[in-house]
Amino acid sequence: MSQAFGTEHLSVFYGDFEAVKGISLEFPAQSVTALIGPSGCGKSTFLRSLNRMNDTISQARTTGHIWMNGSDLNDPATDVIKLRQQIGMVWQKPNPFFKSIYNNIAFGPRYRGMKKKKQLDEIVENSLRKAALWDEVKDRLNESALSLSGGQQQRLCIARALSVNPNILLLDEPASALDPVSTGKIEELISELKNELRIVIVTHNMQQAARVSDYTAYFYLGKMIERDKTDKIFTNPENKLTQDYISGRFG
Amino acid sequence: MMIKKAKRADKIATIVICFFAMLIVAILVGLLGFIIVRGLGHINWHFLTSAPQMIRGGGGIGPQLFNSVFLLILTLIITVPLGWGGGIYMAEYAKPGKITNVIRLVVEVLSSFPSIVIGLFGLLVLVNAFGLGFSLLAGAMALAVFNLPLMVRTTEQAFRAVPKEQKEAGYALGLSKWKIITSILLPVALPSLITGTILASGRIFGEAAALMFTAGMSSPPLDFTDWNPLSSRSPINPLRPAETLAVHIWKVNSEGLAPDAKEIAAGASAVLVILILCFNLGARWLGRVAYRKFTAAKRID
Amino acid sequence: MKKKLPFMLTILALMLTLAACGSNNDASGTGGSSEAGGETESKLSGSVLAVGSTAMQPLVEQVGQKFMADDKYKEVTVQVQGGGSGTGLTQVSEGQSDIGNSDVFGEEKLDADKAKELVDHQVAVVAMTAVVNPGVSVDDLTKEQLVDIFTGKVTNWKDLGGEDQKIVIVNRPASSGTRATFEKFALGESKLADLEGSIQEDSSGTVRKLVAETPGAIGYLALSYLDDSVKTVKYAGVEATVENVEKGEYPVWAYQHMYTKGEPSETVKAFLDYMLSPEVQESDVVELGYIPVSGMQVTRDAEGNVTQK
Amino acid sequence: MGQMGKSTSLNHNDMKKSKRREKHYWEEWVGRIYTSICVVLLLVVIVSIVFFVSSKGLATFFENGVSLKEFFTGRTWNPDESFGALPFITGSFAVTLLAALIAGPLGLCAALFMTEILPGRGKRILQPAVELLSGIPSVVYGFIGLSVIVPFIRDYIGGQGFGILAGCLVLSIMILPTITSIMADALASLPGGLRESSLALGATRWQTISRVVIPTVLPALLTGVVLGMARAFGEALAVQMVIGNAPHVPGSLTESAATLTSTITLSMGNTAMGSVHNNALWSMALVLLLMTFVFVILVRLLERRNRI
Repeated sequence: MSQAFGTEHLSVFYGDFEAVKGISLEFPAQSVTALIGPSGCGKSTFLRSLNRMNDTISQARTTGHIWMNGSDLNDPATDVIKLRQQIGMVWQKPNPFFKSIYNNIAFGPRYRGMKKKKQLDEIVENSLRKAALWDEVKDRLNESALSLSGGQQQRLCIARALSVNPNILLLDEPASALDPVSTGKIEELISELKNELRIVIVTHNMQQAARVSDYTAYFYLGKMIERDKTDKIFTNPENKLTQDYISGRFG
Repeated sequence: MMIKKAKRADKIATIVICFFAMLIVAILVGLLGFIIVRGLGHINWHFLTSAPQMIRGGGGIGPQLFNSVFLLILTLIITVPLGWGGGIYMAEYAKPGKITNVIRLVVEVLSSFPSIVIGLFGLLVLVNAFGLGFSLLAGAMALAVFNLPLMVRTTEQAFRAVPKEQKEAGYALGLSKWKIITSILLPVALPSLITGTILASGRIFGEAAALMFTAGMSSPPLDFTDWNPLSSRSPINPLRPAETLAVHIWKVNSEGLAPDAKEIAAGASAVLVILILCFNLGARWLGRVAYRKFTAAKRID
Repeated sequence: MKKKLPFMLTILALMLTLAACGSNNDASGTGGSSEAGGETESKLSGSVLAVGSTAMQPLVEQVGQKFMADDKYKEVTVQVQGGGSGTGLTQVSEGQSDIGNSDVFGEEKLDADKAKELVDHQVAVVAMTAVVNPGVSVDDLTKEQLVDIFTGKVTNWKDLGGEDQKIVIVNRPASSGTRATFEKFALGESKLADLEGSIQEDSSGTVRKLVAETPGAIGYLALSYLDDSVKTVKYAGVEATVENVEKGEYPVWAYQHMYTKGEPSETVKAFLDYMLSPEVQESDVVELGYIPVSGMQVTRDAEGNVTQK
Repeated sequence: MGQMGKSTSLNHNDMKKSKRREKHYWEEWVGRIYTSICVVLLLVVIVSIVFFVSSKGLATFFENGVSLKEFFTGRTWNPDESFGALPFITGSFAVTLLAALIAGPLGLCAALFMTEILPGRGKRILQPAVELLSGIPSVVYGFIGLSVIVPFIRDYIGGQGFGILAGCLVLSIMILPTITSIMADALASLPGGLRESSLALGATRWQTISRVVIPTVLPALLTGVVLGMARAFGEALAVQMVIGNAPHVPGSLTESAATLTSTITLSMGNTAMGSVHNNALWSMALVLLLMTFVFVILVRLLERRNRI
């Protein structure tokens, strides 16, 4: 399962404004990479270009390469939909479908041709267990997903992403809209999932980055300043800019 | 001294605003009261079901009522797919820019076209050029043209009102855009779509100018037992002429020879207004119920 | 370009369908029944489409329903549309309908060559009389007095022997056949200008309602629309009765024309003959306030010169 | 805890667009074609209406030789002789402007009542009332006008009862819903903070409304009025019944007049297709069409200035 996944000189332009400037970053297998930096530094834009979600914004343009074991995901010939089926994504604001809990999870597999009920039930249970939500919802699977709390909804979104068995999971500030208890549950979840799939997480919360990630990259004004093992970054980073940000002198 | 003057001005303004607001309610109650009271006396089962009479009294509006409802169904069959399709294009597929603005401008122009112009266009194109003759189909297509802009606009607004995150979630799950539109966005937009469609039906039901030259001003005797759509006597043959309730009101009040023409017109107007009342209240109630069903969660926003 | 392809494709497909529809209209346009069974009268089938004058619509529609109810013509459907004499004449001359109902001669509306193609079937006579608001005391007007009123020379009833009351004219629009007939035969004028402040309504029902409600109002109505809400006025001493019209003493009348383009097809001919049959002329025509053509002792042609039958 | 089948390894060709199209490719294609058809059909219909109306409308000037000057400035309308359509154009404008003058303030009061004075209960009373007004068909409005408004004007205000006054009264009730709902939306879309800050400065509610609320949403309010006028300009049946239909510039508001739509409704049926009179009526329909464009462009200009 150890396939190379990383970017090479990746840039993202909104019209003629270059939000992300030529970033090359490699994501090792079974690891969590955290992207930190002041708001507006392009870390979320970078994350969104990995599964080409920027394509849905009409004026955005992505150049450079995203290598996934030899094939460049950014190549126009790549089938974007097949690509996105390999990469799951979760946002800051939980966005479950306006459907029941069961259907939220079963929607992906059913779309991919999984018709047998028994198999679907198994996937739903499997995904909810992985998202540590199974015990809380196992007897009200047919209730509307909107009846769950914020933390539960976010874990439901994670379960939904896992239901199609992606290889990579992108998290865009998954816990910043949640209470501390739910945030704790999400962080536990991330560290458990990492042995199954590669995780890239964007966060404002440096303690969270330190707790969950193996590698950390510091972004500033669209450029990647420094990328290293997490404890290296948070004890003595090479670059002075990273040092200032970590010690909270600015940003 | 200045404050007292300002306070007095505020009081006067409030009174004036409340007066005019109540005046509008009074106008409405007066109008509805006038129409319904004047017509109610004449409405009975016989009136609602029997065929109209040329000279003798006691004519009914049976066929006309059926024509109005059947024409509404035909029009919706044409308008809903086209209107929803057009609305989805404008909301989801149209790239913001010159062309989309031009399309939106042109659609808006069509929405304020006088219906008499659309009726005449129907006569020229649908009745004569397309050879449909005076028929329900020609009338339904003319009404569809008259109603499409409204449907496109309500659909576009309904789809734009769906939270953007739903679409993002769909994309990230690797769904095609059309799957996202039909299975994720549509169910959420459905309540306001249905309300918009029902309100549009109210307008279709009350339309007369566009129909005079397309669906015609007379309807052959209907044989309610014969349901094969091809025979010209059957009620559901879309190629037969059909005078709707609104057109009948116009015709009876202008050319009516029957002694009770005035009462027939009053009764028909009352029936028409009552039905439109049900449309409006139904749309409002359905919208509330659907909205409550959807956001069943305790989420109070 | 890939994105534009579906868009282009749909435009092309649409053009084709539009063209296809456009071309086949002449095929199905002629409503006339071509497959009329030849053997016996009773085998007739197909449809008859009559379009035109709203004034004639009640009569033709009632006779149509009786025609369809008659088991000899059970297979035939008669469809009567309104729209006005102009629409009727245009639709029949363009072959869009089998019969064009008109209350004026074709020559008055269509240009000469088109009018020549039409075959006239005069099915009834409609007489018109001037009516006034019941509050007006005048009950007899000479031709000159009527001309003075409708040309605006006289504007108050006291100049015509009535009370001091302003005259309110309730007229028809310039394009209406009823008005053309009234102006031609009651006033001996043609194409009178519309007067300032005159009210115009195309439908007889509304004219009757307005004359009945507006003090000092004068208008003109077909006999079939007369009721006690309006007061009829004698035309130079002659009462507008059926006998006077038939004898030719009361000149203000016009034929109800049912035009066909060339000789009518069999089914259409059957309907027109049925229309002229005594069974219709004596009952429906009279019942609806028209005068049977058979009863007329005088005839009149498009130019208006009367000949004793 | 079985895995849902071995996760497919991501080899190169797997990601390329395989020749045999995937299900989602066809889905996408169907979606794009279907929606494109709908929009293309809509545009074709609009273009053909404009084409038909203008081809017949312009025939008056090109084939029948009626001069544009006579049509737009001539005051006498006597078909086959003179085709001065000025009386109808003035009639249409007069009725529309007066209706807007009545319905505008009335609509503003209703909108203010719903959003400022009594937001909760006010909205529940007035909103359905206004929507029901828009539900009543124009045929019924016409007959109410004929049997209530015209006699009322004739008895209490004098004149014939018919005319511009009757027309604009009927029209103002008909366009009231359009104006009120657009104004209410505009007022509701105002950022809340604006009101609170003005009230916090000690301004009375009316000062807040007149000095803060209305000026900021003025363009949107005017949009409502313009759309109302567009609807009034195109109304046919209801106006024809109460306007009197005399083809002259009326001397007073209560004298029989005529509008473009009333004349079209009255005579289109009686004139033979292709005759000069018929073409002149189509020219009037063309004027109606052009006015619709003018109104919509006016709304666009207003919307551009309404950048809150």
